[in-house]
Amino acid sequence: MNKKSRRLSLLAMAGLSLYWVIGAARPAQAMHIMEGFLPVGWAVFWWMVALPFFVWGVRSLAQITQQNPNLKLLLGLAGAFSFVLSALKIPSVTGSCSHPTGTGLGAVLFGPGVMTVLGSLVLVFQSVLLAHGGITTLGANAFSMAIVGPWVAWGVYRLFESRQQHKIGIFLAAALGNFVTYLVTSIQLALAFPAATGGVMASFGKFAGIFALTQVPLAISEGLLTILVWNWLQAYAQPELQTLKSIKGQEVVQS
Amino acid sequence: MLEFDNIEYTYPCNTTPAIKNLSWQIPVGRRCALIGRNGCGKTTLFRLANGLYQPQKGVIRYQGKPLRYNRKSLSDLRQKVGLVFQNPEQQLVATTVIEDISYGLCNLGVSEGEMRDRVRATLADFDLEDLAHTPINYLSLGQKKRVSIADVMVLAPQLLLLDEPTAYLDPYQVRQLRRMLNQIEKKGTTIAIATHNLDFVYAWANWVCVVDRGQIVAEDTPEGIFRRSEVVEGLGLGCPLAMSILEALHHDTPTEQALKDALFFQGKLD
Amino acid sequence: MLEFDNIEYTYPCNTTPAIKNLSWQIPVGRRCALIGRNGCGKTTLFRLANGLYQPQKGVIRYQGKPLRYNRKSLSDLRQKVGLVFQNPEQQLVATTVIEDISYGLCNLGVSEGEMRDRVRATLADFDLEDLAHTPINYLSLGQKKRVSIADVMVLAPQLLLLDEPTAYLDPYQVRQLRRMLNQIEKKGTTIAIATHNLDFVYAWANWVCVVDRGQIVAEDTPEGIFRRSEVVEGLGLGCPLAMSILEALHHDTPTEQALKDALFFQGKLD
Amino acid sequence: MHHQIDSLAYTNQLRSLPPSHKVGFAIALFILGFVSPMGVQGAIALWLAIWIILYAGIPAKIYGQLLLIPLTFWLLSVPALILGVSFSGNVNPVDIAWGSRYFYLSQQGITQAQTVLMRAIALSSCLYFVLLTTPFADILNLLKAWRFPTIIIELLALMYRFIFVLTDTVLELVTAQKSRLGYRNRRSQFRSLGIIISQLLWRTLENYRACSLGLISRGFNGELRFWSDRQYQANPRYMVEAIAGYFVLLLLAIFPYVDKL
Repeated sequence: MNKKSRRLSLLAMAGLSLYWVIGAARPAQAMHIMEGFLPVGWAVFWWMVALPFFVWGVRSLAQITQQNPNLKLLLGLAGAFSFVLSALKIPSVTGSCSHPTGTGLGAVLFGPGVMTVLGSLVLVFQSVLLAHGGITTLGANAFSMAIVGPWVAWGVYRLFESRQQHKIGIFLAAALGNFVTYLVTSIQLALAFPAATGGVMASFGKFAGIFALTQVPLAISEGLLTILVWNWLQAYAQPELQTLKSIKGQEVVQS
Repeated sequence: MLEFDNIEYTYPCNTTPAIKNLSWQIPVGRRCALIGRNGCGKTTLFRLANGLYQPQKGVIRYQGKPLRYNRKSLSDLRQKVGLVFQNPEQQLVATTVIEDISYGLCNLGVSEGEMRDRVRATLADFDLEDLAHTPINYLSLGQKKRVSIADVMVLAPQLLLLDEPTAYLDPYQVRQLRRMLNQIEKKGTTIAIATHNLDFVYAWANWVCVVDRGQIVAEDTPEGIFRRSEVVEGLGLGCPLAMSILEALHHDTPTEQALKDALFFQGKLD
Repeated sequence: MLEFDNIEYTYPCNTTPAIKNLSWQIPVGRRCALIGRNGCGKTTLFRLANGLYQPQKGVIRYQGKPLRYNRKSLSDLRQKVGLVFQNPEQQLVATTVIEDISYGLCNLGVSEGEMRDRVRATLADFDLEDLAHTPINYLSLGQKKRVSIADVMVLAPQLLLLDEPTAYLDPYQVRQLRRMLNQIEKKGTTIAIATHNLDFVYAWANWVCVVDRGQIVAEDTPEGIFRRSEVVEGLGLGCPLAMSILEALHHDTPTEQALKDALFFQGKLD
Repeated sequence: MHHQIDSLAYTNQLRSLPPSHKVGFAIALFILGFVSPMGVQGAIALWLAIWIILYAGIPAKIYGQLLLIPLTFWLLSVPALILGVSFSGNVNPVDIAWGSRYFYLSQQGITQAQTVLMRAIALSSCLYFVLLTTPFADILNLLKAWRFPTIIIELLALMYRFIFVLTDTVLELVTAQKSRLGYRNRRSQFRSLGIIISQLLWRTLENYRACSLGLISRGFNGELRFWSDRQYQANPRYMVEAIAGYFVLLLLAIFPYVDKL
């Protein structure tokens, strides 16, 4: 009996590992908590946390576009750009392919406040057009992807920019923007599903550990790729970067 | 050279196939033109020939060998079969002219010396030397078109496919294009184009294939094709003006010289 | 109707003006075509006419009154002078066809009833009723082109400017376009187009203006224009085939009927 | 990158039903699915599968593929949910030791995994029902009727339109790169993608310049307003089934609680 159940347990774990390997083969949207995953309490909680940021972002956008209505079009296009960017497949350093978050590049190009709104709308389109993520989990996903990610990326970029280390700044902004998104998602899952022994911390360790294998190499890839893009933009797209300053510049004036 | 055997291809998310039961061979050494309505499958056909799409049914053979869809075979095929896209805006992928032309060779991983020679020779062939370091975004449309052809020719393909080469070009640039095609042909590359420009077809091609709803419905010399009413009227393509006039006056010997002069006049800047 | 008086316009960041010392009047009631090399200033000219750019020198007059660049006058001008862009992808902004057509009227703030009448009538005119609620993304290119013209015609302009209307279209769609233009003209709208398609110019226009380096260098009937060697050779535009043949055979009466038949045949699907 | 869901939504057989009915139905089921026991959640998923496959005519294969997405995410998180680690020694006899650590299957975790799976399937079904039967233009009109802030609706409309334009651009660029031997190895993958993203941004701004001229030339005055007279037809048969079915599910959901009283 003892031996039998021990074997059963081993078998179950082997099966689980297999599941996980299969799952890891398509980690495409691992960073979006799927519809229905969070219990009611946590779904509502994250909505409540994300909403003030979103409302603040929308209000500042409304003010910007009132002064310069043409920027609506620019914002709509910037949002479409962010969506298409996040739907690209990038090679990860481990060999698999996955999607970038684009929060780092977006935050640096459009500013973190604008990215909060655009990122949330991108999440809406990801669920509408690609069936990734969901409505109840939109609050939680927006908090990690459209709020924490862009602000961390922006902060890191500004820190290094002030020290004239643009390239390191861009790399870290993109890589950390991606990495932090994943950390926050792991925390959110851990809070919703604390382990029986060890509680939230143990659970966080498990979720973070599982996603780390796919996400850390991906964060590095996104950082490297963003440097390539940034070099190109600096060399050949100065007028375009000036155009984008029109949304960022006004946002700074607002805040 | 390149042979389609009973090919069927349906785009993802579509229900009706874009190409259906198509068997066709690209005629070697001929100037071949594909004509047909917008959406008839011309572009799809060219992309199948370049290995960009994988047919759901049938086999594509290159020099007798069936095409396999692995990285190695596709890369071999794409060196031999070059494809110039309709919109140069969507084909130029690098930053400056010289980088764009070297893109294909970089991917092949040729040596530094060979790279320099081949890129320089191509720049000279296409009269792009002065523009070598110009950023792509600052080129005019005609220049972009020239670069997009040079991009492909640097790989020295045996077969060059051009999708709507005259689109966006002004009449002067169309004549330049014709000169370019003549030069390319002299080097032994077979050329096939897909186009709506029937006058260009009549002036340039000596073999015409008509595509309709994903099938090759007719192929013949230009004179043969445009004499068929199912092509001219049925598909609504019409007949090149030069030909319909030549036809109408065919038995009228005294005026034929005048007509030929007029036709020659048309291309006199060649 | 619309009059340019000694206009000069330089794009921001450029040093050479795109339009220079240009004085010109759009001929009312004529079918006017602007021809010229890529980059000669045709598009700029149309955008100046629509009030999208403000000239650095000179005055544009609409019905004798100089144009002022404030919201009110511009909005009035744009109702009277409609502009259809070359690339419909960059003109259509709404989600569905009916929404896109209603956009101009929404900006004018017309009443619900008038909105319904005018939008529905325009849908019917352009044969778009079945597509009314189709998302723009699912239209074919020819359909998008039709919608982009309907977008402007719903405002009932007195003058309609079309930039490269035949670009992207196949021969059948070009004939459809010609039918559309004929209908629009019957309602009393003056039409001017800018194009490279000389056969289209010869077949459709009765007044041709040649643009070169930001200036109108010649204007005349098509026959007059294409007889001038500085246009045909100097600018490298060439001459429409139909005309050069007609010219070459002009004194040869017995064959003229046959020729005319051939020309008629060309347009018989109209 | 092919927007299959959107094209199905625009061609499905329930397209002419009033969007408020469809969305209202889905929201009602959504709330029920969130709080009801597993059996009812399973019933919701099955019932909606009938609506989606039989009534809306969505191919079963495609719907199955869509359901695989939440399933994959679930599979990915299952180990974290049910595998426990203990440093304090054997909790029960079936544990496996690895150094000083003991791995065990947590009973609480297994229950949690089951609950989450059923809830995710039920709620995803509700979401997919809306996505597959209601075109985006209809959803926008609904948001307008519900008085969402104008700026959000305008941005959503613009994004929707330009996502398609930019997707086409990217697909063309990738195809062009492939045709010139791009993506042969990791290095060329990185290089090619860097170019794509840069070009995409450049074209995004190019589109911005061209489109703002297009908008202005049709009298843009600061607001993007559109008009539509789309008519919908309510279908009594579907309404009866929706309401009756919902009541049955509701009774099943509250039955256990009634029992306890």
